[in-house]
Amino acid sequence: MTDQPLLSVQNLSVHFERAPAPAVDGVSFDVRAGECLAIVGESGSGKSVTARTLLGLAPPNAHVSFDALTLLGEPLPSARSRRWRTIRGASIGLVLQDALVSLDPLRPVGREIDDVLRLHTTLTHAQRQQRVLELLDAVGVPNPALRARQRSGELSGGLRQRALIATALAAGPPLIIADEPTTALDVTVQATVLSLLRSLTDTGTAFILITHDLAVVSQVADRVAVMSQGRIVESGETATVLNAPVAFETQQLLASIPVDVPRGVPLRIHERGPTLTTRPQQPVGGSASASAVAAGAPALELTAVSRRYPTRTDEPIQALDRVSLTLDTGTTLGLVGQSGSGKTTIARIALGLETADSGGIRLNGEQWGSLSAHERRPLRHTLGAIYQDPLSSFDPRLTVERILFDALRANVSGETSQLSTVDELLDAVDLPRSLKNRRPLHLSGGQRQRVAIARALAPAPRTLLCDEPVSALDVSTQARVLDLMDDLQRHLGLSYLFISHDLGVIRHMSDTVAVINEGRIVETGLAEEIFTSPKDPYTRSLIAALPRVHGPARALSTPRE
Amino acid sequence: MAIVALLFILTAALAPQLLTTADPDAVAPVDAFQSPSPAHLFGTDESGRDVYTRVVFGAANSLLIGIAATVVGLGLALVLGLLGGLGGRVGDFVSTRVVEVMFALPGLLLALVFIAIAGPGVVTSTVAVGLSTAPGYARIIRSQLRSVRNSGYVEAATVLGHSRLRIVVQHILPGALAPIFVLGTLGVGQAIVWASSLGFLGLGVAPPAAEWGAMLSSGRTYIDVAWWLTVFPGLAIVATAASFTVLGRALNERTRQGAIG
Amino acid sequence: MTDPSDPTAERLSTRPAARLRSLAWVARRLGGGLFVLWMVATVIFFALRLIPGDPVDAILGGPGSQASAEAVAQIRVEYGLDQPLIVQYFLAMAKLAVADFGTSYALKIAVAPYVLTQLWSTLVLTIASLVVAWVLALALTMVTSGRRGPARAVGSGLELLAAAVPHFWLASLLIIVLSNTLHWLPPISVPGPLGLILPVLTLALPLTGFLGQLMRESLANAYEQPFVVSARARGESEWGVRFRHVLRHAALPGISLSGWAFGSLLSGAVVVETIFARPGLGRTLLSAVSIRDIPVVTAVALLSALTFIIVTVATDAIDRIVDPRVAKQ
Amino acid sequence: ALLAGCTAATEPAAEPVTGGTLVYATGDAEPGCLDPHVGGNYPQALISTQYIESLVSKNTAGEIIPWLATEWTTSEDGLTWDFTLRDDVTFTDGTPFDAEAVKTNIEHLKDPNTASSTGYLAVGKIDGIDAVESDQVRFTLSTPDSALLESLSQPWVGIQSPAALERDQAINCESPVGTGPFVVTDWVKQQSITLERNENYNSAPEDAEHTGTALLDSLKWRFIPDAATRYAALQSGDVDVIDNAQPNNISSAESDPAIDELNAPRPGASNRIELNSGKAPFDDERVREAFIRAADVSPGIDSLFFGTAERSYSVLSSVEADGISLPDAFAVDQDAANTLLDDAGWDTIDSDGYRTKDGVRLTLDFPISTNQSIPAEQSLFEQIQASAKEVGFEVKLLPTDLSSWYGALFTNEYNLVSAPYTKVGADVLRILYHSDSIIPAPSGYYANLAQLSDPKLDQILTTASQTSDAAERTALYEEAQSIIIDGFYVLPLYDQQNHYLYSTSVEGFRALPTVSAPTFYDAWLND
Ligand SMILES: Nc1ncnc2c1ncn2[C@@H]1O[C@H](COP(=O)(O)OP(=O)(O)OP(=O)(O)O)[C@@H](O)[C@H]1O
Ligand SMILES: Nc1ncnc2c1ncn2[C@@H]1O[C@H](COP(=O)(O)OP(=O)(O)OP(=O)(O)O)[C@@H](O)[C@H]1O
Ligand SMILES: [Mg+2]
Ligand SMILES: [Mg+2]
Repeated sequence: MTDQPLLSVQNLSVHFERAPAPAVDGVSFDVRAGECLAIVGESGSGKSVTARTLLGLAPPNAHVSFDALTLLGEPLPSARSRRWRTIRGASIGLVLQDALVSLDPLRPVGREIDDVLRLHTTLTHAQRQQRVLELLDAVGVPNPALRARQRSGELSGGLRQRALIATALAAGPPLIIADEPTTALDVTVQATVLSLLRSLTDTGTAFILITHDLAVVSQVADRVAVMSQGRIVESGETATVLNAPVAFETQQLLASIPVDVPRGVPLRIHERGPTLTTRPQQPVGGSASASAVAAGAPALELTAVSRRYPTRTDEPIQALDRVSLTLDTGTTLGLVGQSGSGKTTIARIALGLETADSGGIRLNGEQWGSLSAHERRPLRHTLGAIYQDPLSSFDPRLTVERILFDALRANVSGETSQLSTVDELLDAVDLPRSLKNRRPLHLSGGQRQRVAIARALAPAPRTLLCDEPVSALDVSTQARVLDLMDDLQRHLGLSYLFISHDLGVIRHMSDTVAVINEGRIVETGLAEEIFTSPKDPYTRSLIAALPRVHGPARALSTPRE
Repeated sequence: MAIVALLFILTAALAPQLLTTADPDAVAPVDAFQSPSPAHLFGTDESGRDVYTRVVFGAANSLLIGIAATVVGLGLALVLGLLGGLGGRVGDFVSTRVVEVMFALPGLLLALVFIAIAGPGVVTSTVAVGLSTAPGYARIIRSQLRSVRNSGYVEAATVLGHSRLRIVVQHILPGALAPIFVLGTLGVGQAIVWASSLGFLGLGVAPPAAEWGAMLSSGRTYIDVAWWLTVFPGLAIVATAASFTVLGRALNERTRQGAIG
Repeated sequence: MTDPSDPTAERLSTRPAARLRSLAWVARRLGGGLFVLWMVATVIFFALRLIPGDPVDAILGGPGSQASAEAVAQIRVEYGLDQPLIVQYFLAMAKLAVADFGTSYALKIAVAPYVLTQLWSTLVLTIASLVVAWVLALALTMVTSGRRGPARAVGSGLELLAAAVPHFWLASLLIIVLSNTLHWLPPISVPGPLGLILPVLTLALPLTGFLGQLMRESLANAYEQPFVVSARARGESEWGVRFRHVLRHAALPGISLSGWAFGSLLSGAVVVETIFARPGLGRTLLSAVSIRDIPVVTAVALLSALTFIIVTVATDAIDRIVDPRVAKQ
Repeated sequence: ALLAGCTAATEPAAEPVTGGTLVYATGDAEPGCLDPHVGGNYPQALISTQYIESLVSKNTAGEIIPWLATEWTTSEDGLTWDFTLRDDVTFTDGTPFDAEAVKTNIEHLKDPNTASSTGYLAVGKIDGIDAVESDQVRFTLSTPDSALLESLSQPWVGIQSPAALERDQAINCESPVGTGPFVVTDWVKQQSITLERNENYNSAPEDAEHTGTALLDSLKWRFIPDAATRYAALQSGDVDVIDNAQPNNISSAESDPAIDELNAPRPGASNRIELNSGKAPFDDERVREAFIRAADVSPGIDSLFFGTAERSYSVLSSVEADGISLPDAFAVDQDAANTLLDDAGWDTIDSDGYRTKDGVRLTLDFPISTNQSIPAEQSLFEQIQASAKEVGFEVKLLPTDLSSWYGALFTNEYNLVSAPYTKVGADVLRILYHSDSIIPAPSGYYANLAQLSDPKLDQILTTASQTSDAAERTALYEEAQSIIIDGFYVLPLYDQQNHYLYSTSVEGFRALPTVSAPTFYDAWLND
C-alpha cells in the first residue's frame, strides 16, 4: 500500500452567489485506494456540493476555492477544462443523489451504461454490448438483456439505483463517489445495494459514501467525516467516531436515529420542547401504551376491508385483502410494509377518500365506512390526516395563516379546543409566529410538516392518520417531528394510525404494530413482541434487514487484507 | 422594451388624440402615396390619409379585436373546460367531443363558414377568431381543473370536512383559472395576427375604419410603389403580438413565483 | 438476486400483451376519430344550410345565374334539395358513410378525386413546412441555447418576431426580397421543389418561431435535470449532452403540439395558396365557401378533419414511442 | 402610307417564329366549366376564345364581320335570319361544322339542363332553327332583335362540336370541343389549363394577321388570383401575359422595358354605381341628385389608377359607339347637394355629422363584392364615402363574398351598388334599365339594380331593340341614356378595366374586339 492518497482535498470551499455563508467551508480529507470514506451530516450541510465539486460539476453560480485537489498526485483540472472528460467516468465515477431521476428517462439504460464505455474504452460495439450486460449482472440486475433495453421509467427504484451504479462502475474507475445511494430505497433493497457496495471495496475500488444515515455508515465505511454547515466537524475511524462521538453535531446525529430508541424517549437532545407541555426527561416506561385506556370503543376499526383496482388489460390488483385493524383510543398503531403493499390505500379508505369493496369501518364505535359523503361531513373533524408529501397538500396560493385559519373553521363540533387560534396552533407545533405570512413553498421540509400537523390538529380531531409523515425528511428533522408528535399525543390524548415503511420509526412510535404485505395483514401485535419475536417469516426478513448502528463497520463485513 | 411598446400601444388604443391630432379618415386624393416625411411620419396611403394617424387609431380596433376575440375564445373555453373538468362523466364526454370536433376543423375553415353565415364585420371576425382559438384554451382549462381536482390540497380540504361548493370555489377554481390570464395575454397577440389574416381575405372590419390587418392587406397592393403602407402596420402587428407574448411570459413567471412567494 | 418491489417483473411475460395494448390504443383512437368525423359532417351540414344563399345558384353557374324556372326546379329535384332538411341530412350521412362525397355544384365533377388531388398538394406543402419548421427550430435552439449573451438574445428575439408575423405579410416580404430583388426564386409555385421554397418558408417561419420558443423553454428545463449532471459526470462532452440527452427532452412538447401545429398550418395554407397560386385545399375551400359549393366544403372539412386526426394519432404515437412515460398515464 | 401612320411608331416587327409555349396568368376566377354555354361568365369568355369560335365577330371599327358564318340576310320584318356557313371547317374532334351543328348548339343553350345564363339570354328571341342546307341555317325570331348579331358574336354563344355536346356535361366541361386555334388537353384544377395548337385550323376571322394554324405550340393558362403575385411572376419571366393588371403595376410597367401593356376595355356598360331608386331614400330624385353632386370621383380616379383609367361620364363603355358622355351632369357641387337634401326634408344633423329625417339617419348601404372589386376600386368607394359624408350621407361600405353580395341585392338590402355588366352592343341598356329587368329570375337575379321603372324609357329601349336602322337606333339609345342620366340613377366611374400586361417577347397578341378577351392565334414568342 503506497502512502500517496488516491484523492486529496485541501481546504475546499464553495460559496454560492448571494448566499450569506459558504456551502462548503474549508473541507479537507484524503481517500486511499480501496478505502471507504463516509461523509455524513444533516440535510444541507454541504455533502452533495462537495461531491459535485470534486468532479468539476459545481453548479454554475458557485465559486470554488481550494489549496489543493489532487487525484493520484495530479492536480485536478480547472472548471471548464476539456481534461475533465477523461477524468469523469474514467477516474472518478459519480452516483448522484437523485437516483430516480439521474438516468435519462428517454433512453434505454443499456445505452446510458454504454455511453461510458464508448467514451472511455476502445471496445468495439459488440464488446461493449456484452460488457453492459456483464455490468448489469454484476450490480445484481436480473435479466440484464431485457433491462438494458428498458428505459428508466420502466424500472423500479432499486433497479434504477443499481443501473446508475453500473454507469459509475462501467469504466472501472479507482474512485467512486456515491451520494445517498440507498436513501430512497426499501430496507430490503437497501440491504442489497449496500452489500453490493461492500463487495466492490473488496476489489480495491475506493469509495466516498455520502449519507445522513449513520446506520449505513456503521456497516460499510472505514472512516467517517461528519459535516455540519459546510465544515467537517469530526472525522476518524468509523468505530471511534460512532462509539465515542466528540462533536455535538455527531452526538445529535446519533441520537436522532430512532432505531432501538424506546417509545416515548425524545430523539433530540438539547432542544426547547413544545410549549404545551414540559418534556419528560425520563422515558415514561411503556409510555402511552400501557396507560392507554382501552375503555370504550376503539378510535378506528377496520374489519375485513378489501379493495381491488381494475387495470386496463391484466387482472385487477388486489390492493387490500380482508384487512382488519384496530386502533385503540389514545394509542399509536404502527402500520409497516414495503412500497405498494397497500398502506396508503388503508389510510385513504379510512379517510373516506376511497371506498372499500367490502368490509366495515367504524370510527369511535360509530358506522363510518357505510356513510354517504354528505353524512360523513359533520364527523370529519374528528379524523385528521398528515401526508407524506406535505407540499402538495397545501394550496400553493395560500399563506400559512390562511391555511390554518381555514382548517380551524372546519371545527364544527362546537367544543372549544385549547388550540383555537392560528397562533396557538403555531405555538403547539413549535413554529415561530413570524412564519404566518409565508407560503408553503417557502418553508423547509420540517417546517412544512409542522404546518401540516398544525392543520391536522386545528379541527380538534381525536384520531390522526399519518401516512409516511417523516419519510421525506432527513434524520434530524425527522427526529424533531417524531418528538413533536409524541408530545402532542401525550398532551391531547390523540390516537395515531402511523404508516411507515421504516421499521425503526415504527418501533419508536408504536404501541401496537401491524405488518402488511401485498394487501394482507401478516402479523399484528404489541410492538415489543413483534420486534423481539416476530412470528411471520416476512416480518422476520424485514427486521433482519433493518440497519443498526453497530460498533466498527467491519464487524459485519468480511475482514479484508 | 416590451413595456414601452405596450404603453405606447395602450395609449394609442385608449387615447389616440394624445399621439396625433389628425383625422384617420380624412381623405385627400391629391396627397396620395407620399413617402414618409416630417409632415407624414409614416407617409400617406392611396387615399392620401396619414398612415401614422391610421396606425395610431388602428390600435384601438386591432387591440379590441385581439382582446375581444381572446375573451370570446376563453369564455367559450371556460364553459367547455368547466363542463369537462367538473361536470362529471357526461359533462366531460360532451365537452371532450365538442372540443375534439372544433379542433379537427382548421380554424380558418370555422372562421370562414362562420363569417359566411353571419356576414363579415368586426363582431363576426372577432367571434370567428375567438371560435377558432377556443378548443385550445378549453383543453388547457380542462386538464388544469382535473389536475387541481385530483391534487393533494383538494383532498386535504375534503378530509378537513369542507363542503364541496366551498372546495370548488375556494380551491379548484382559483387554482385552475389562475393561468387563464396568462394564457389570454399570450393569446391576444396571436388573435391579432389571426384577425389580420381575415382582413387579408377581405373579411375584416368595414372600411374605412383603420385596422392594421385591413391596412396591411390594402397596402399590399401597392407594395412595389409604397412600401410604407405595409411596413408600418406590419410592424405594429408584430410589435403588439410580440409585446403581449413577452408580457404573458413575464406574468407566467410571476404567477409561478407568486405561488412561491 | 430478485427484486420484490420490481413492478416491471410481470412485463417479462407480457410483451405480446403490450403490443396488443398498443394496437388497441390505436384502434380506440381511430374509433374516436370516426365519431369526430361524423360530428364534423353533422356540424358542417347544418352550418352550411345556415349560410344565406341558395345552393341552386351554385349549381346553376354561380350566384348571378339567370337560369329559367324549369332549370331551377329540375336542379332542386335532381340534387334532392326539395326534400325536408332532416331527410337531406340522413341521405347525406348515408352517402358520406360509404365515402360518396357527391358532385361539386360548381365544377360538376365528382368531389372525392378532385378534393383528394387538392389535399395531396396541401399535404406536400404543410408537411414540408412542418419538417422545415422543425429543422430550423432545432438548429436555432441547438446553436443558440445554453449560451449567454448576444447569440441567445438574437435567437429568442428572432423566434418572438417570427411567431408574431402574419403569413400574408411575410409572403409579400419574401417575394419582394427573394424574388423581385434577388431573383433567387420564382414568386409563384412552379412545378418542382423550387416553387415550393417560398410557400414553405412562409408557412414554416412563424411555426419555427413558435416551436423555437417552446423548445428553448423545455431545453432550459432539461438542462436542469439531474440526468444531465449525471451524463456530464460520465465524461460526456457538451455537444454529447446536447444531442444525446437534452435534445429529445426539448423536442417533446414540440412533438405533442405538432398535431395542433399541423392544424394551424392547414389554416395558413389558405393564405399561402392564394398568394403563391398553389392548388390546394385552402384555396378550394375559400372559393367553395364563397360560392356555396356545399359538397366541396363538406369534403374539404371532412378531409382536413381526417388528416388532422391521423396526424394527431401519429404524433401521439411518436410521443409514446419517444417518451414511454406518456403511455403510462 | 397615311394609314400606316398608326403602326409606324413600332419598329418593323421581326419575322414571326412558330413554336414555344406561352404562359398566360389570369386573375379572374377559375371557371367551373370550360363550356361557355354552361352559366356564362367572363372567365369562361377569356379562355374559351382560344378554342371555341362564334358565327360572327367584330372588328376594331365596331363592325360585325364574318367568322364561322360567311354572310347573312334578314327578312323585312326582322323575324327571319338566314346564315351561310363555312363548309370547310371541322371541329377538333373531327366532326364537320355545319347547319346541324349550329342548330344543336342553339338548342343546347336553350335546354334547361345546360343551365345557361348569358348565352340563354343572347339567343332568347330565337324561336326556331332550321338547318336548311348543310351550310344554310335559318333562325326564326319571336320579336325583331337588332342586337342579334352582336349577341351571336359573344363567346358565350360559341359553336361547339355536336358530338362533344352529346357527352355528359361534366366531361364537356373538362374538354370542350370547338373549331378554335387551340385545343384543351389538360386541366389541373386551381393550377393551370394546357392548350395545344389545333393543327387543322383554318377558320381565322378576317381581321387576324395571318391564316392557317396558330404560331404557338401551346398555351398554358395559369390561375394566379393574387394580383401582386401575378405581376411578380410576369416580372420574373415565369409567365408571359397577365390580365387584370393593377393600376400601380401598369404604371410601374411603363418604365419597365421588358413589359408592354394592352388596354382593351370591355364592351357594354361602364363601371358605375347604381342608385337604388326602388326604396328610400333614393326613391326621392332630390336625394339621388344630392348624392351625385356630393360624390367627388375624379381626383380619386387620378390618384388611385395612376393614369390608367379615365373618368367616365357615360352609362356605356367607351368602346360602344352609341354611348354619350355628359360630364356636366355629374358636376360636383356641395352647396347644391346641401340645398337638395334640406329641401327633401333631411335637414337635421346628428352628433356624428350625418343628416336625419324623422329620427332616421341618411344611411346608404353599399355592398361590395370582394371577388369583383379590385382594391383600387374599393379605395375609390372609400373616397366617395368620405366626400358624401361632407354633405351628411352615411355610406356604409359592406365588403362581402360573391354569394352574400348577390344575397343582399336579391333581398333589396342596398342603396348603392356597383355591378359590372359585359355585353356587346348598346342593347345592354335594355337589360340593365328596362323595367322588365326588375322582375327577378327564379334564382332571384335581376339586372336592373337601379330599379329604374319608367314606361317612356321602356318604350324607347324596346323600339331600339327592334329597329334595324343604325342611325335611328343610335338616336333612340342616346335618348335613353339621357333619361337615365338626367334621372340621377347612375354614377359612372370609368370603363370596365381590362388591362393586359405582357412580356415584350410576346408578339402579335391582341384582344378580340367582341368582349375584349385575349386571342393568341397570331401570337408568337420572340426570344
Ligand atoms: N445551485 C445552488 N445554488 C445555491 N445554493 C445551493 C445550490 N446547491 C446547493 N445549495 C446550497 O448549498 C448548501 C449545501 O447543499 P447540499 O446539497 O450539498 O446539501 P446536502 O448535505 O447534500 O443535503 P441533503 O442531505 O439534503 O442532500 C445548502 O444550503 C443548499 O441550499
Ligand atoms: N387509484 C389506483 N388505481 C390503481 N391501482 C392503485 C391505485 N391506488 C393504489 N393502487 C395499487 O394498489 C397497491 C397498493 O398501493 P398503496 O398506495 O396503498 O401502497 P403503499 O403501501 O402506500 O406504497 P408506498 O409505500 O409506495 O406508498 C399498489 O399496487 C398500487 O399500484
Ligand atoms: Mg445531498
Ligand atoms: Mg403510500
